[in-house]
Amino acid sequence: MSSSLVWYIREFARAEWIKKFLFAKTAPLVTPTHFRGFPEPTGKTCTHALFCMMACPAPGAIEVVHAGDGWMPKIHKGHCIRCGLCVEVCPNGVLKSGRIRETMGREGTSLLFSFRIAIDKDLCTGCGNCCTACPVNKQADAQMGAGGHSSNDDVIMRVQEGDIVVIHEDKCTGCKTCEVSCPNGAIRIARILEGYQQPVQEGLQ
Amino acid sequence: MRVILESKVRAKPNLPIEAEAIIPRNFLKGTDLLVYEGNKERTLSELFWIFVEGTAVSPENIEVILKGDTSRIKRVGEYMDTGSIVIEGDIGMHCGNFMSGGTIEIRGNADSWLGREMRGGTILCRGNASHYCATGYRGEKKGMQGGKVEVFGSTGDFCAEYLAGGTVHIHGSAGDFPGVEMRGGELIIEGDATRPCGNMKSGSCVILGTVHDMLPTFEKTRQRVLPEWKITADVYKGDVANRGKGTLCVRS
Amino acid sequence: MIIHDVICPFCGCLCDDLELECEGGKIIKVQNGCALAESTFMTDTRLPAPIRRTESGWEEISYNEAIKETAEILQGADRPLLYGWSSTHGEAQSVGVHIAELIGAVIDNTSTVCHGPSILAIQEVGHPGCTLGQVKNRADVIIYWGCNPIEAHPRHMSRYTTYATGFFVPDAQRERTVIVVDTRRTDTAGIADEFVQIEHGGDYAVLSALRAIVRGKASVIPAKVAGVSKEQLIRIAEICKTAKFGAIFFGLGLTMSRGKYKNIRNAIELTDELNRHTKFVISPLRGHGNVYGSNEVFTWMTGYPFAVDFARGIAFYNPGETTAVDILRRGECDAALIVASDPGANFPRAAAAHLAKIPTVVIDPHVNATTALARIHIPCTAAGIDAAGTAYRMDGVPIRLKKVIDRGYPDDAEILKKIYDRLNGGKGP
Amino acid sequence: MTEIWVKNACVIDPLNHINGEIMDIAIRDGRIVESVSDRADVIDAQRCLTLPGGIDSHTHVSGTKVNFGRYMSPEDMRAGRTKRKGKMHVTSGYYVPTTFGNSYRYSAMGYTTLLEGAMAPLEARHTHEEFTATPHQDMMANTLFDGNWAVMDAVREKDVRKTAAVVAWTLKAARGYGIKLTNPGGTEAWGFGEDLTGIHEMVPHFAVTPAEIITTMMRANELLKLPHSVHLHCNNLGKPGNYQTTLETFDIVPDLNPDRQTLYATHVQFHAYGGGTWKNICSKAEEITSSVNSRPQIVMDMGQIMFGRTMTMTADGPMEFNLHCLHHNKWSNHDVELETGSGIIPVTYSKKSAVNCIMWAIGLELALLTKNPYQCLLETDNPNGAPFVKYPEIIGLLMSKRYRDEECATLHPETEKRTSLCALERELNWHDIAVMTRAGQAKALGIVNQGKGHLGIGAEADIAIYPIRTDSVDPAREYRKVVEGFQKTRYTIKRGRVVSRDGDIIVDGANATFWVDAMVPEDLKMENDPEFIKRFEQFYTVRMSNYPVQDVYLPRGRRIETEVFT
Repeated sequence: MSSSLVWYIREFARAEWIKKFLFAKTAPLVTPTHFRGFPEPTGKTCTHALFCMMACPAPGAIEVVHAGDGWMPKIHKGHCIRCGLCVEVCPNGVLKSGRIRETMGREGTSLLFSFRIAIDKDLCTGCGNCCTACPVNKQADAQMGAGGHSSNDDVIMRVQEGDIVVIHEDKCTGCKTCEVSCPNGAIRIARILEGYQQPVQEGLQ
Repeated sequence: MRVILESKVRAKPNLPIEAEAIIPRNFLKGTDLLVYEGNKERTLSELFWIFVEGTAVSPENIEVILKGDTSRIKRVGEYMDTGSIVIEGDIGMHCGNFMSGGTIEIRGNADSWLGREMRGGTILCRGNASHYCATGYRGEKKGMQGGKVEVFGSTGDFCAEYLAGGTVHIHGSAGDFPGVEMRGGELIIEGDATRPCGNMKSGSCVILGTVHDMLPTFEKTRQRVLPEWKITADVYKGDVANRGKGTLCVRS
Repeated sequence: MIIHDVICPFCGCLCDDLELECEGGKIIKVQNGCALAESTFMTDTRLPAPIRRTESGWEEISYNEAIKETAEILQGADRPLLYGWSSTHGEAQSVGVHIAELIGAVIDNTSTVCHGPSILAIQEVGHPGCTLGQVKNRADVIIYWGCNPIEAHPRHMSRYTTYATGFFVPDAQRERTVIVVDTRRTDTAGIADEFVQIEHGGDYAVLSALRAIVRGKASVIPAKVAGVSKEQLIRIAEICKTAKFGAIFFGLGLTMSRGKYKNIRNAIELTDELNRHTKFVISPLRGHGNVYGSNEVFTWMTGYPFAVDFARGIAFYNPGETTAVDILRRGECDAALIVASDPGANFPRAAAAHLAKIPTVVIDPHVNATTALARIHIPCTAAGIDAAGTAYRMDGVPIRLKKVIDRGYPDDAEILKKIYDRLNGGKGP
Repeated sequence: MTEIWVKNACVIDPLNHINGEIMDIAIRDGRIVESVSDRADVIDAQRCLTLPGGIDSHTHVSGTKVNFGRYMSPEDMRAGRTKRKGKMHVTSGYYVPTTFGNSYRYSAMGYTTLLEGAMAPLEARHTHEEFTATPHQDMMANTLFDGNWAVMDAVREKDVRKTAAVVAWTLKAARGYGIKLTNPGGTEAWGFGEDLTGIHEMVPHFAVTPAEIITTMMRANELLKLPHSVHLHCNNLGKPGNYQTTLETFDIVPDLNPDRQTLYATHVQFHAYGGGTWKNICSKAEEITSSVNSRPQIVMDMGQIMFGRTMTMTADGPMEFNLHCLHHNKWSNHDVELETGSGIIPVTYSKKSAVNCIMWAIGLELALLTKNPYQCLLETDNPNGAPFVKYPEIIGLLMSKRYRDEECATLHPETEKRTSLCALERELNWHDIAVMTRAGQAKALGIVNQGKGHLGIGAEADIAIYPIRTDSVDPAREYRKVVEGFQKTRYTIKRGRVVSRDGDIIVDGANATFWVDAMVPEDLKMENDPEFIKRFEQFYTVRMSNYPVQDVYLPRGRRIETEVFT
């Protein structure tokens, strides 16, 4: 035991080894150009559209938080997988990462978000929790938010003939408040993310 | 004087009879009394064979004896203040309500509300008593306030609810919630009980049998030997949910 | 034709914002109503005329004949029972009370089988409550105890509590904490912030423990009470004490489980205790549309909310003795008039069986399980569909039910008045 | 055409300056006329005391909280039970009797007009339903505005016209009669379990003070030309030392109406306490009455308490909770969204309690120290101070120093030290009593021109004939006869029909309900105000169209229309 210990000390105390350890030169770390980095702010104003959060495939990686008077996305680096979807999906160009924005601008690509609201009529009891809780409904019709009576047709959905009927699916922001508030699991929001190409958009420059 | 009332066979035997008129004092002036059968007023003689033996000058010497099917007769002995009543069979509800003196002996079973809001006197029930034995009325703050109720069989639920004074002694078991809302008096249960003395304010309760589902809000204080029952008991104070200062003794 | 702000008469929520589309005396579309409202308005099947049971089956009879025979049955009875009243309007209920008074009957409503125990508890300790709008505008803690509003009162949470925007609670969903207490994981539990699962029959012990904790006597409480950990109880007590406005709603899980009215009493006393720290209210989730109205009408006319016995001319009340189920189970009553309810479906078997033995008359818009036990069934209007009248919401707010269509049936209040007139020798009340 | 000829009546009719004259009264079709034909029914009053029908300007007999008082007290229903008899329905209850019980007993005492003291507009329908089951009296309902959000918003904007518009809309919706403020602002604070401690404290979240609410409402009331004045239950009810709040409140009352008071302060007994705790509570009746004596713009009622069991019920929710914390009996509370609160607890006023004895004495002091009987009306705030069946005893106490002394001898010894009742020699006369129970009440309520409270030609024939001979009874000595006499009329005539004889009801009642339809200029109508509608639909739990009381609830409604203001 003691002999091996001595051997080790001798072996690693050699000047040659120490010199190599301290002065050896390797090439500096460079992020490859094709690599997507952590998203960074571009300085544009966040409108709290939350597309980034909804597109993000990694749980807990991005969150839109209060920043001064406005909002700002915050990246949690331990969770972020640097896929860049948040950068691509943001309608306002709030984030950048590597060459994503340049590429998108050059090639005229973007990501399009939409949501499908699926209601299982067998499970739905028409309690209206989803309609009342829905933040878009609350905005569109304060009365709806205050107790489920719709006074106009601007709401996403409302109770009709004992079931939920979707009127404006296009207005859905995918927050899933309705899903959470449904006691029977009768309502499901599906997120549909499509890539498409079109002539260069100004906002993305 | 002895008044024997033997119930006649009735066309509708399930109809309740309300007979608060049956108290010893009333027989001093004769047997011409009115009772209710369902929603109809009847004379006592329409419903009973009446036999009177001897005479009396004061009500305390009058003994009333009820025979036959008396299980549907309610309010016997209500507001009774003296004399005695003996019921040979079962008796209906509200026997001995508001009683303030005298003795009632029931040789059979008693229906609910035996001795409700009793003030004094003695009720002996040789059989079982149903629910709400020795209790109060809905909404009233005080139940039984004095006297003694002794049941040789078991009782139903809510025995001695709102007990405020006097003694209730159950030789058998009590159902759910005996002594609930108790605020005075003494309750003795020789058999078992479930959830005794919920929300009690004051008074004392002794249980010699097994207690099921003891409530969590009773504070165990000490052990004590109860010489009259020859047992050692755990003494609880409570109900602490209710600023209560009652005593509950349960066999250790 | 579209009728706005229609009141749904089905449950105690009495939602008053429905929109009905009617065409040619029929309702063709219901907007804003839950599934229960939808079926209330859309499936409305009735007998064409009164029917009487004969040796060989049913025969149709005229209204006059039915009324005459009903009056005769009631007139001759020694202990008639008038039961039901919860699904009709106050106007019919008050005629019912007058009949009971006139013939020395027992009159009882469906509280007997739902929130009767709550009433008994309220009679012992009172009722710190409020209208539902107070809860909507202020509450930040909501407790559902032994009830499943999702099934029984579907719109309760979206109209009055959890999800509705309130004046002081603009972001309702985030600002309100919802606690569900039950013996099983109900649908409602699925959307709760905190779910407390109690062993069967343990409600009383848990409520007592919570009261003791709120009073600063946590040291007395054992580590587990009826399956609930002491930690959770302390946490719940803390949520309640630090609430700005708390509301407890309870249902049959509390009223009809072991301990019955003592459970409610304990819950009310917990509310009382919490009011020494903050503002707290408690309310029963009343079932049938106008059951609370029957309590109100009975109370102002007789002094008692249900189970009133007029046998001796005066009004007497003692649940357990004068309640419909008990009277039937003991076989006391010898004639029954059932109005706007279905004891055949929800009474214990022994009680229902007695109804079949005695002459029973049903006055109800719909054929139901009680019809099978009855001698006569008289169809009538359905309050809130083809009859207008007063109903009381579960929180005591009176609302006028609307008549949305006319189907040509007589109002039950009219039928009852005619019965009364016959019983009273042709003189009105 | 029905005619009655009441002859040999000993009439006291203060509004027509008749004081004890023996005269005849002719009645045709419900009104008092000059003369009737010889076919008229004749009633010989045998020189007995004949007064206009009694009026109770502040009582609680109908509506949500009264009924809840009944609902929660089966034990009280065991008292006062009567069977169906002739035209009389079954009755139950002593301090919270059934509607028929209330109506029959008031009728037996000669009362023909009642004002329900507090009605929450949201639950007004309930009050009106009970009114139709209280058949022997004409009814009115004071409508609660103490915590009304729309009112508080308008007050904050210092907009009297808008305040008036909200009041007008709400009164019409509720079919109410006048403005009731119960612990103004305090009931809103109670929404979160708080209370206010003075009239200059801010109502949380609404940035108004009770003083602002009261003054703005008084101005709105007069702008709308409502028949009755603002009807106020002051802040800090039942707290030792509260007389200061009461005096501060009286100080801000302007004199705005030459025909009647500008403020009706109700149950002032509960607001006239000195000291700082229940231990050193004392009477401040002298301070209160000297304030009232110098301010003709204020009318108050006694709020007398009488010993025994009763039920307290008021919209003042926080006060009831405080009371509950002292009594530990049952407690009900019922807050009404956007409008008001309420609380109910049973109490027993006991002669063993110094506090209760002092309260009892204060009520009497108020009546005896107020110089003008038109300014202090006889009430118990039924059933808060005592059930109304105790009124005859109060009349006896006010008319007899000997009766008071005999009662005082049985009370807690502290009573004498902390009140001045024993030193008061005044004994009220028949005329004073007639004012305090009829003329003053009618004048305060503004119903004299509806034919109430007097027996002049054209008046409604509401008449009470008591079995009392004022020429032979000395009330100071024979107070028992006075008490008994006022308990049961020989005849109570309601709108020209004899409804009750010797305490028995002999006909079916046909009461009317008075309500005020206050006119506002077109541009101020709340039903056209988009902001008002929006707020309503969001924060109430009923739709605005389902809120107003439908006419069907007032089968004999009497609409009083006011003149539109500019």
